[in-house]
Amino acid sequence: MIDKLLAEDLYYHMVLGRQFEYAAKEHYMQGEISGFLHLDIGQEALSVAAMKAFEKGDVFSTYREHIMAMARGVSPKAVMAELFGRQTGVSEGKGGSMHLFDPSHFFYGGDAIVGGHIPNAVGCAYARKYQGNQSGVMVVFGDGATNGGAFFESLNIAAAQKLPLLFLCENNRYAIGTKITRVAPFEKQANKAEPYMPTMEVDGMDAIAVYEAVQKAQHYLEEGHGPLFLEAFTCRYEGHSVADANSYRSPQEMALCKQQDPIEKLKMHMLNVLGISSAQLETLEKRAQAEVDAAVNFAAQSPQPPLEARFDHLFAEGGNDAV
Amino acid sequence: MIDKLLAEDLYYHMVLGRQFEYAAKEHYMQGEISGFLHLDIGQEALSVAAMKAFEKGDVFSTYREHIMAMARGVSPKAVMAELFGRQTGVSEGKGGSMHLFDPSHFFYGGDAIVGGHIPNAVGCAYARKYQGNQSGVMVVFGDGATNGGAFFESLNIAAAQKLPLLFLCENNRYAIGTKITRVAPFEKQANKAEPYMPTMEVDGMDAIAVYEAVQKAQHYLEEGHGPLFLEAFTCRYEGHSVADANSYRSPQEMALCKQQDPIEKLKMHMLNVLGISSAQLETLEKRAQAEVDAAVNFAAQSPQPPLEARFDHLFAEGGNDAV
Amino acid sequence: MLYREALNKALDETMALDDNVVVLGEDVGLYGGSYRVTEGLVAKYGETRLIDTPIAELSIVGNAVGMAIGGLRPVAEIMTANFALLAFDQIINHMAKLHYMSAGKITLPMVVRFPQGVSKQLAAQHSESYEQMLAAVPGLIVLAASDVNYAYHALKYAILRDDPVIFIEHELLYNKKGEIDFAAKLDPLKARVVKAGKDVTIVSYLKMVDDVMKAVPLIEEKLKVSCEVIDLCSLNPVDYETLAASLEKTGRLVMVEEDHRTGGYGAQIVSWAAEQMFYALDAPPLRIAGEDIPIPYNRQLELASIPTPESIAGEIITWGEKHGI
Amino acid sequence: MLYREALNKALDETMALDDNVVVLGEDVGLYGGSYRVTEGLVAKYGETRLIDTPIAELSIVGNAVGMAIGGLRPVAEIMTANFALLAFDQIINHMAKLHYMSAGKITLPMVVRFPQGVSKQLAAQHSESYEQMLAAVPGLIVLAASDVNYAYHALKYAILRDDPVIFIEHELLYNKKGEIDFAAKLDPLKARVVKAGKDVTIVSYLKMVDDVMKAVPLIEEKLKVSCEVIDLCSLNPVDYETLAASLEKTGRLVMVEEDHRTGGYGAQIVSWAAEQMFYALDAPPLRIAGEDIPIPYNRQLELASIPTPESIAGEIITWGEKHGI
Ligand SMILES: Cc1ncc(C[n+]2csc(CCOP(=O)(O)OP(=O)(O)O)c2C)c(N)n1
Ligand SMILES: Cc1ncc(C[n+]2csc(CCOP(=O)(O)OP(=O)(O)O)c2C)c(N)n1
Ligand SMILES: [Mg+2]
Ligand SMILES: [Mg+2]
Repeated sequence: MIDKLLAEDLYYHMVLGRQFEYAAKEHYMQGEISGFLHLDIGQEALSVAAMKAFEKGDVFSTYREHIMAMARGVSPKAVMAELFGRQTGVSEGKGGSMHLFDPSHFFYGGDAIVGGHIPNAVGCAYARKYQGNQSGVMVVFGDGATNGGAFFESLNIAAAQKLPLLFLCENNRYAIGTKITRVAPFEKQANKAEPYMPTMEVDGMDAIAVYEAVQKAQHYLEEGHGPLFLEAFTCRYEGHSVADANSYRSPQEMALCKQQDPIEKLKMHMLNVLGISSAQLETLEKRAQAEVDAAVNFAAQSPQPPLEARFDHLFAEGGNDAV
Repeated sequence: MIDKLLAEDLYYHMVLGRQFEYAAKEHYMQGEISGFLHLDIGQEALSVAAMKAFEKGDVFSTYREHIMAMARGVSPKAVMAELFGRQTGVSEGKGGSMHLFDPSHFFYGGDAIVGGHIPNAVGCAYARKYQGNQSGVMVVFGDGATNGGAFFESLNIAAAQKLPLLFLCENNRYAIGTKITRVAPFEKQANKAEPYMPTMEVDGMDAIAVYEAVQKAQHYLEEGHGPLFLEAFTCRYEGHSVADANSYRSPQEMALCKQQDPIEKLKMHMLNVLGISSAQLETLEKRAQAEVDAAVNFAAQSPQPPLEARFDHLFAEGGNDAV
Repeated sequence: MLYREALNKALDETMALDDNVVVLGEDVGLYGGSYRVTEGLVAKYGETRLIDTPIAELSIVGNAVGMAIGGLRPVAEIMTANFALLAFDQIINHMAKLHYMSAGKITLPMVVRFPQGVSKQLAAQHSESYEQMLAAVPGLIVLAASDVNYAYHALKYAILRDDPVIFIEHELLYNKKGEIDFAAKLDPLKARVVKAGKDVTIVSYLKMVDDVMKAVPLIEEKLKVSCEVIDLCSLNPVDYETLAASLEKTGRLVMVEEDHRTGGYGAQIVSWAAEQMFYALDAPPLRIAGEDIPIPYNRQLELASIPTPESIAGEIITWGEKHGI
Repeated sequence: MLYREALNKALDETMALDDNVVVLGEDVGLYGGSYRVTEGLVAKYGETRLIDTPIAELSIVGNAVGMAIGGLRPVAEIMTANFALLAFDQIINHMAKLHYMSAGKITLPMVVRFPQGVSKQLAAQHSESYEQMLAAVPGLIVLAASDVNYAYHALKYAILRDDPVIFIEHELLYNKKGEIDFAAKLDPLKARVVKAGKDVTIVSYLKMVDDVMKAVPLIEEKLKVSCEVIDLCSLNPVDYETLAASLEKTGRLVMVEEDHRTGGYGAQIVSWAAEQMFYALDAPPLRIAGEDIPIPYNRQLELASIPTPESIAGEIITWGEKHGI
């Protein structure tokens, strides 16, 4: 059950996430951030609640991962500084928006190859099982990834080996401009997992539902039953990346999708069911905004990495001298 | 329904196939044939009956394709000469056992990358649909191929595009020494196709059953319903290739599997149901043996390709001069 | 006309000419292509000829191979070269080999378009160049389009030729301006002398041709030399004749490429010159290439990882002074 | 001891040393490996450490990356190099880049074993070599084992090193005999002077080292020279120091490789020599390599497509005579 404290935590991170994304967009427009910037606005419920619920396990994600990384515990400063490409960024300016990694928070990316991280998550789940670690692994991917070989091979292997792996499909129905039903024979991608493992579906715009579903999933993994598939339907409010004009979705479609706003939904629940006051919510919102402002300041004032830093981290052993 | 004439044709090609494979093995031992030689002994029912039933369509197959090529209409001489690496071989000595191609018989390989030909079959099915050709495409692959990304992507695309494509899985339960149930969560690989298309199962050791199933499948394709999956359980009698000692299967398992010999089964049906005399069968057997002997003679007496032939066929246009 | 418009025009004209030409790839249809190369074509030719595929690069190329077997002339688009690694089995084991292995029985008239290179801060998984791998595969024609005119003529040639062609584009060139010379009889397999000169031969291709041209005035001024600039255009086969003629004249070779130095494509050109033009060379050849590191996100680090007009000029001037050129 | 036994021993010892070492691949467990490299190990270490995988190369490497992230030291076997093309995305976009992109936060102690090369009549889809592609990828260590002693020491080194290593084996070497020098402190990143000499430096690696050594007596007799034969051992990084020292002495370079000539790995070595050792070279370098064609099945065509001891001797003698060596 979701108590006040948890609801506040979810709300705080969702608001933080959204403000963070808007700030990132703004600084992209101003030229401080470059490359591909994929905003997660509209999908905060999934990104925050899944991470919070899966606290004990390992997580692998995609290039649309700012909010997830922060919900995992990575500081907004380190994320924003990475977007700015600064030395203080979580990947020291080498990775950028699509490549946030923080093993200290069991967060392993940030991968820019659609579906490419899924086999990595399978391997990590193998390691965890081998080590007798019961918390399991969660891999987050989009509907677009469910058409690629990497995804399918992973379903089969995870099932054959009974690995503690939660497949979390964030189905926002689009891969850039291509609607999922144009390139797959159905809208529900959980169908594809059916031969291999139990599947669940959840409203990805409902933070509490997501939290409960992922929590249930983690228990299932802990009990050693093998992998599980969870599909969450969501909606991204922005274009695929900041460079995408989003012209393939009608205003009507966008309006419909925004009616289910995940932050509003959680807010209503907190006000009406949990009895949290709007003043309390406002406090959280302000704290989030302050954190984002601080992150932007931090990023803007952080140094560029020195040019020689580009030769660092090619190898772990002996640095560059080893080779 | 299978009439006498058709039964005789199937029987002839199955016996021809088996004798051909034994002859190939013998000449491999004598060093006339080299490389990887994958014998199809035990699986003749599937290889012959599926090809005969799918006569009008295009076929893509694997490296275990000698018998299929011959059932398609490629002459045993051209196949044996290819195994011998001779100029007169169906691929002029460039391809060998694993790479028999004959577009004049709508037979497109002969591919040595497990699963690699499946996306090609999908593309060909697209072309056929585009051209308004209703006969469709059949792609044959082993149980081992059903774990690879190429296979899965193909299921999804064929279903999304409603392509006239028959997926024919030859499930002999082994990929080299690995039993399918050790690397997939179930024995029946048709399960994997279930979300995408109708599936059928057939006894791959029963030529008549295979014939009827594939014929039904072709009608289904012709009617424009989209793809179909047919799984045939078979048993290969030999090792994976001539180089494989087959030590991972017990004598009991082998004995059990040989009890269902496809040639014996068809023979019994012909004798007992169709009223064909054993003398007639013997005539067919002798004709097959003569054909195999002739093929071996032809191959042995055929010239080696000239050394300069290795530069031919790099490009279609302008030969080597174009580049 | 823009480079991407020239590509669009080449597609449009060949599609109009031959119903067998079909285009497939991610977002090539309704969306118009992520670099807008296929814009407007779906309206003209419909969804059966502008095929929006799922994100499945292995299948994109694998299906194209099958379409070609089935009699079509597919033009496959890989959204960005890095993703093509997922299709390397189809490109190398199938597309490049089926014609040869079948002794010519199977013919594959097909093109795979490859936007590649370091764009702007796309980081290591979106910034690579694979010509060194692809030009080393027997059975593939590999073309690299550095300007509008070549892009147009070469893409038409690639589509109409009965062989598998890898068609490389650079992501920073899509908005490059230029004119198409419709009257010209351009042979896409021949190298192009972009600028004639007599003292130093600078060989390059794709976007680096522009960067070399920007560097040339400074080099000529500082070293008091005249540079001959050659755009290879076809990376396999290579037009060694044009290179040889230039080296006979200049005696000095500089090879410029954007890709990582170690094992980069330029090594082939320089090693050829060392073997075949040894006695013509008056100075050690110079290779200018990217650093041997994954491309970092930070803009300054990124730019420091690849040749720029400034670094090209700088390296050539230092080299020239050292060797008394 | 055989080469494959030396590899087996290296696996066995590292597995005994460290529970985190696991082996994965097709038929590596119960079957013992298609070239018998993993024979007997499953009996000792069980099926959780000798992992039989499905035929899914992308996953084999992709899972190994994840295992390494999870704290294991995976050794992945690709049955034959050609199939590795299916895993190129994982090798190049993930295995080679995650350490760098994460600024060192992710460490990948892992090995991918690569049996490759022209064996005997396996035809074009089973005969390739990919060192030219892999040695060009920043972030990978690429080793090539030409003999028993190196195979043993280098594989142990590869497994115990905290970085991603591509470990190349040649399919025709598995039954090669040799001794392991257990006392030796071998540095797997250093090139090995197989035979000292003073007139011609012949550089090679993998199986070609043996073929070169077979050719040397004839060359030395015909040309009246003494050859220095160098086995590169590590293809990336390259031990240029050893090469430079040899070239300073001999002034002549021959590079021998089995792979196709155009864009082959040897181009990197020859281009390096042309750039860095130009004034030391007394004759044009010579590259000996395979033909630019897919490998044909027919034995005579196959042999004519790659260097053999006879063709190596022949080419070097012709070259030597032409250049007055
Ligand atoms: C293998 C690969 N192919 C193509 C791309 C280009 N690309 C980046 S994101 C994307 C769409 C992914 O859609 P989806 O998986 O649904 O995730 P979403 O963006 O909706 O979160 C594509 C095609 C890529 N990064 N990797
Ligand atoms: C991509 C790829 N990986 C591995 C191999 C090596 N290999 C050849 S056949 C084979 C087993 C295939 O088994 P299956 O698909 O069941 O076909 P069967 O041999 O039983 O007919 C393997 C692993 C290959 N040829 N291609
Ligand atoms: Mg999506
Ligand atoms: Mg099988």
